[in-house]
Parts: sequence; structure tokens; C-alpha cells
Amino acid sequence: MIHIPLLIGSIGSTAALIAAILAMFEKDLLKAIVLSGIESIFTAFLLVVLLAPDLLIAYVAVGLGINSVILIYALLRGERYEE
Amino acid sequence: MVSLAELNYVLPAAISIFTLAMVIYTYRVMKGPTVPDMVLALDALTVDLIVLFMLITLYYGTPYLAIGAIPLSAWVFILDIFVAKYLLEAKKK
Amino acid sequence: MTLEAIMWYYILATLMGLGAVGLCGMVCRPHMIKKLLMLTIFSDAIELIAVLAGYRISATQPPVYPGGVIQGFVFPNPQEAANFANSAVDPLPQVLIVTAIVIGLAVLLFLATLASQAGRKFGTQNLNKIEKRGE
Amino acid sequence: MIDQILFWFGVALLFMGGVLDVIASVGMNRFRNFYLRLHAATIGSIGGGVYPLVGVAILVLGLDVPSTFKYYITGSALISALIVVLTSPAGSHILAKAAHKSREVLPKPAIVDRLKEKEVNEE
Repeated sequence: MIHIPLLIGSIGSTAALIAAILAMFEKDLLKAIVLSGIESIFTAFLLVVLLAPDLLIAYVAVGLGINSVILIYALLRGERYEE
Repeated sequence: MVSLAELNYVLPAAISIFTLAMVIYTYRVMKGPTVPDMVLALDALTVDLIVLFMLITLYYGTPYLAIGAIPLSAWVFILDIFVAKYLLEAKKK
Repeated sequence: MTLEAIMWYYILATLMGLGAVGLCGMVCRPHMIKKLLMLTIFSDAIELIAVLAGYRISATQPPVYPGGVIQGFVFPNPQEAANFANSAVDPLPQVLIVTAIVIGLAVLLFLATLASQAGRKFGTQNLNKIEKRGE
Repeated sequence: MIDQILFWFGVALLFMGGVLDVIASVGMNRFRNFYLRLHAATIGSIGGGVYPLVGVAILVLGLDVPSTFKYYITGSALISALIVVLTSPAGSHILAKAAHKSREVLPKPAIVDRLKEKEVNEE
């Protein structure tokens, strides 16, 4: 019998790594912010799988919502495309 | 009463179905040609995550993991609002 | 080596790769917002490595004692306490990481304010263009 | 008897939600245009999110577990389902309106576009 949390944890960490690599080579900054959203979602998924509920509440409130909003608000003053 | 051991036949199949759907949504978010496509798929991905919270809670059999579902469901659509605001403001400049 | 051990080391390797990607992008990308984005990814990777260090395969519950307020306030006898400690994960890394998340939010807020002011003053947020502009 | 009925009804609702979710995720990859993908996103968030949550809330009521565990899971699942039902259409509509108004996505095989004509007439 395989241990299910480690199996879905390995799938989630692989998806987070691929999303981070794609976000690093992306020229459009708005797309890069949305791609880092995938990484945040799979991080929350791993926190549930690794049994950390109190950490999960703090991360959902901070990392999943406020980080993207702050970055989009700072991007409004500058340019969207990176050369 | 139905015993908790009877869930062992149900839960691995349900968890694998929802994980498969999450992986296919992730492919669309990574590929999507424009920004609204990606945000739309990201919302569906987050709603899937809420269901997976409940299933993992039933798998471990402890009630404290389910508390993350309520703030997550309240924060899902914050990214929609700010991406829409960015698109409208950037058009105006 | 059993299958669980192989999967555990695989998760550790991918998380280390995530931290390496964050560090590389923070150093060699010119745009300010890209640097801040990679900073958040790097801090996420560090938190996950610390939480993974406290995980046990045989654990079935989070480090919260299931007595307390919900079921009436009862003190455990030593046998129950030992059973609970054998079936829960290690609580020390989680306690350390909670402060790191909040401090990361404060640092990100300060740096985003600086980037916003730089964009308003120079008209661009690309560091290469700002350097050329000064000459 | 009533426990068996509740348990298997919840399991059926859960698996119906799973099948709808896989169908929506395949449709998200097959449709050609952003305005067509809105349809798949609606099925993915209502059919794939709300039905399984209600299914889990009903399924737990038939289990042989302590009552604190049972009502805790039921309450949080029902509240999450209610919040998703209320906020999902608002998010989709605001995103579609912004994508059309900022010319980010153009409706490609379109014969007539009344919304664009209305904006041009107002300016």
C-alpha cells in the first residue's frame, strides 16, 4: 500500500518547480505574476499534506492574496514588458 | 452507523480524480495565450483545492485541517478584481 | 531503500531546485518586480524545506492536542500524552516559520513601496535603463 | 438505515462532482476562444466545487465518529460552498467585461459586436 500524501506531495512539488522556471523566463510581467500564483497554490497544498494547519491559515491570508495584490499595484507605475 | 474504515474504498479514487483535474488545469494555466485565460483557469484550480482540503481531512481523520477552507474560499476571487483593475487602468494611460 | 524514502528525497530535491530558481532569478533579472517575485518564491521554498524536516511518515495528526476547549478542559495523564507525542509531527519548525511568513510580508511591502516610487520618478522600473539614464 | 442512505447519497454526489470536474478541465483545453472558455469555467467552479462540498457535508453525517468532528466538517463545508456560489459569477463577469473593454482579447469569429458600437458612439 503506497502512502498517498507523499505521492500527491511529489506531484505538487513538481508542478511548483515547473511554474517557477516558467515564471523566471517570462517577458510579460503580468503573466509572471499569475504564474507565481500557481506556485503559491501548490505551496498551500503541500502545507496541508505535511500536516501544518496553523501555518496554513497564515500562509493563505498572506501569501495567496496579499502578495499578488501588492505586486500588481506596484506594477501600475512602471512598464509591463521586460526587455 | 457506517464505520470510518469503509471510507478507505472511496477516498483514494476521489483524491486521484481531483488531482488529475488539477494537473490538466495546470497545463492550461501554463500554456494560455492571454492573461484572462490564465486567471480563469487559476480560479477553477483554487476551487479544486478547497475540495481536496476536505478529502485530505477525511483521510487523516482529524478535524483541524478543515479550518483552512473558509479563508481560502473567501480569497479566491481577489486576483480577478485586481487583474481587471490593472487592464482598465493600463488602457487609460 | 524503500519507496517512501525515495519519494521523500524526491520532494526534498525539487524544493531545493525551487530555492535555486528563486535565488538565480533574484540575482540576474533586471526588472524590479521580477526580483520581488523571485524573493517570494525563495522564501516559500525555505519554509517548505523547514516544514518537511519535521514530518514523520507514521504521523496521523497535527501538533494540536485534541482535548482543550472543544471537548471540555481535561489534563492528559502521562500515558495519553506519550501516545499523542508518538502520533503527531514535530511542532518546532512550524512555530519558527509562522514568524518568518509575517516578516516576509513586511519586507515585501517596504520594497514594493520603493519600486513604486522609483517607477513614478524615472518612468521605468528596469534597472539597466535607470543606469543608462544617469550617464 | 438512514445512515446508509446519507452515506451513499454523499458518495454519489462526490463522484458526480469529480466527473464534472474532469469534463470541465478537458473542455478548458479544447475550446478555442476566451469567451467560450467562460462556459467551461462555470462548470468547473459550480459543478466541480459546490457539488462535492455538499456531498462531503452529507457523507460525514452518516459516519460513526464523535459528534464534534462530524458537525465541524459539515459546517465548514457548507459555509465554503455558500461563499463559492456567491462570489464565482461576480469574478467571471468582471473579468469578461475588463477583457472586452481593454481590447486584451478580441472576439475572433464575430459577425456583429453591439458592445463595441455602443462604446464608440458614447465617445
